[in-house]
Parts: sequence; structure tokens; C-alpha cells
Amino acid sequence: MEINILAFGQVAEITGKTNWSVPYVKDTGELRVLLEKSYPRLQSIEFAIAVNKKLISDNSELNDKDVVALLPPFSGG
Amino acid sequence: MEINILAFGQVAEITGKTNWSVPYVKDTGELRVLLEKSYPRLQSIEFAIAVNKKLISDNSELNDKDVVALLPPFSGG
Amino acid sequence: MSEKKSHKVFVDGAISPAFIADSISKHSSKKNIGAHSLFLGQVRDDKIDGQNVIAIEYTAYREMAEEKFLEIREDAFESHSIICMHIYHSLGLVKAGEISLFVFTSAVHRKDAIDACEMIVERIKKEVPVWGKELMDNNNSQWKKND
Amino acid sequence: MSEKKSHKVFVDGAISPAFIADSISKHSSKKNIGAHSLFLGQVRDDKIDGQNVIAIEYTAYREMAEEKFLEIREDAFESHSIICMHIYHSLGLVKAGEISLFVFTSAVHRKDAIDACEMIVERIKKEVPVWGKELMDNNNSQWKKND
Repeated sequence: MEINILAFGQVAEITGKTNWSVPYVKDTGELRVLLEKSYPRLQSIEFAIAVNKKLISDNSELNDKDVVALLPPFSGG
Repeated sequence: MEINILAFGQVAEITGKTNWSVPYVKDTGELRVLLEKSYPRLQSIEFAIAVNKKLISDNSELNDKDVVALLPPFSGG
Repeated sequence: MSEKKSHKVFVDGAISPAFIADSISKHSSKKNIGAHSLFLGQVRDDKIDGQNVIAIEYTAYREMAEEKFLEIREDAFESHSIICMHIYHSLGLVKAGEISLFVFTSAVHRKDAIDACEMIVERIKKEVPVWGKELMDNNNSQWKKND
Repeated sequence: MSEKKSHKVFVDGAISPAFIADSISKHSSKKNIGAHSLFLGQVRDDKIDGQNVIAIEYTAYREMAEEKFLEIREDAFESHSIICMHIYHSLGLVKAGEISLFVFTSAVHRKDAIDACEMIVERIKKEVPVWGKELMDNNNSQWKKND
């Protein structure tokens, strides 16, 4: 199992990378915990999660090859 | 006493002139009656009256040198 | 920074896209502006009794219209937080597909620009003594009605 | 006559007034259009901790943004009687005073064009994964927040 992670904006500044993969992670809740452990500064900012380009609001199961995007608040326009 | 009359749009088409003057007329109500007598086709169209560039809704007294404009429904833009 | 001075509203014939671009360009030096709202009225080739409108000929009671444009302008600055606003309206002949009305508002925030622009357009349609005569391709004509 | 095909939304750097003029010009052949509504987002030189914003650098999650633009487009045609609509958004560097967002709707009647344009702007601000990084004149930067 491989989960692909994309980071944007302020999240990418904190993680120092925009694109990497992680092995088995059960769901987005667990991924968030793992990320905040690796990058403690993520705890102080707000970010949403999209799985395969769809924003998710509740905890969502992850499957092999899922693309998980870490999205700080949008500020286009 | 002299009242200056300006006609626009469809009103001017009916009166055949855009700018003329009339001698003594008491008020806008009387003017409307006079105009509709001279140009019976005015009875079949809607038009508002402005005195000295201000739209009037009720009958208004007219004074020497007043400029009375006959205004069919606006259709700018 | 607010530019409340008035300017000539009536223009001869159609309003060109180049004129609109030029008007937009002039605002790049006003760097407190965050949002522009533009309304453009375009002449439609409506079908009336089987005939197409090919152009509208606009006339106005200029002196009264200019007073009314000024009043709308002052009310817009009074009721909305806008930085600047412009109105241009055609007189004379404007062909189908061409632009006859251009309303342009600018503000720090989008809501002010958008709301002011809409308010101004509505008031122009209702309150300004301008008339459009729709000319058909068989030389007939009829007076435009605003909805 | 309705032109529902999609087009490239993202453009490199600022959106020029000439580009906007060209976009307006292309609609003169659609003679059933009576009203255009345009929204332009311009980069502000906001003062932050005594420093002026000199530019915004835009990045996006392109694949997701493009899907979202398409969804907004389809919803706009579904919910409003519009003839055509266009969205252009900058990526990369846009200087203060320059334009980074251009939303353009056209309809037979003004209310449809105006309402659709406003709805599209609101949805872009809220739903599209684009980020603006405000660059100051002392080389500091901060992430833009939408209101």
C-alpha cells in the first residue's frame, strides 16, 4: 500500500516538500496524527484534506494509490 | 408669460417638433389637456412631465420661463 | 485616493472594447483597489414581427440626464464604500452586438464594488431620460421598452 | 448559441486589460447577448506591519482546481440563464495594481448576468484550491487570507 501526499501553501512551507508517499495508513485521521507528529508546526495551522481531489470533512478510510492533498485555507482571486 | 416645451422620443414623433413655446398655461394638468387636444395620438401613449428638469407626479403650477419636458418611458442602457 | 470628480457620460456611438481596456488600465495606479465590477449593455438583435433589430438609435434629454447621472454618482459614493466609479452611455447609432452602456465601480472589497455597480445600472435604466429607438432591417422602427 | 465548452482558466502572471478587451470583442458576434457582467480582482498594496504588499505569488492544486472550475461552470449554466461565461485566474507573480482574477458572464437579461457573475466569484474564493502569498517590499511574506 502506498499513499501519495501533496502539500500546498503554508503546509508545504512547514513540511519542506510538496510531494511524497507514505506506506500503510488506515485513514485520514491517523494520517493527520502522523503528520502533526513529524511536523509539529502543523498543529498551529488550519488545513483541510482532499482525497483524490475531493474535500473530506469526516475521517475517511485510505486505500492504495490514494492521493491525499493537504490544503491550507484557500486564498485565490 | 411663456412656457418652453421640449418633446422627446415617441412624444416628439407625434408632435412633429422637439422644442416650442406656448403662452399662458395655468398648470401641468391644463398643459396636458391642451396637448392632447392638439395631438390626439398623445392620449394613447404614456408620458411623464418634468418641470425645469425635475419629474413631477402631481399637477404643478407653471411660471413664466418654465421649461416643461414631455418624457415617454425611459429606455436607456 | 477617492476620485469623486465627475466626467462626461455621453459618448458618440458605440463604446469600444479598447475604450474599456483603457479605462481598466487607468486604475492600475490605484493600488488600494481590490475589486472592479463592470456592467456592459450590448444591443440585441431581437426579432420583432419577423424583423431583426439591426441597431438602436439613442437620444436623451441631456441636461436632465446629466443632472441625474451626477445624483446617482453622489448617491453611490454615499451608500457604498467605493473608490471610484464611471458611467458611459452611448448617444446616436449603436449596432446590434455593440456596447451602449458601461458602468465601472472599484472598491477595496468586492461586495462594495458589485453592489454599487448593480444599483447604478438599475437606477440608470429607471431614472435617466434616455430613449432607444430600435431600427429593423426593413426600415421599420419601434421604441425600446426597458424591463 | 450557448457556448458551454470549457477553456483554460489559469494564465501565467497578470491578466492584461488588452486580454479583457479581446475577450469582450469576441462577444460582439453573439447578438442575442444584452448584458455582460465582469468582475476583476486586482492585487492591493495592503500595509502589513508597516510594509507594503508589492506582489502576490499564486499557486494552485491545478488538477483539483480545474475540476472545481468545471463544476462551478456547470452549476452556473444550470442555475442561471446565461449565454456564456469565462473564468481566468493568474498563477505565479502578480504585482500590486495588476489583475489576477477575471470572471465574465453574458446573458440576454442583466439580472442573469449579474447574479451569475457574483455567484461564480464567491464560489471561486471559497472553493477553489488556490493560494496567494503576499510579498512585502522588505522581502518578508505572508499567506493571504480571503474575507
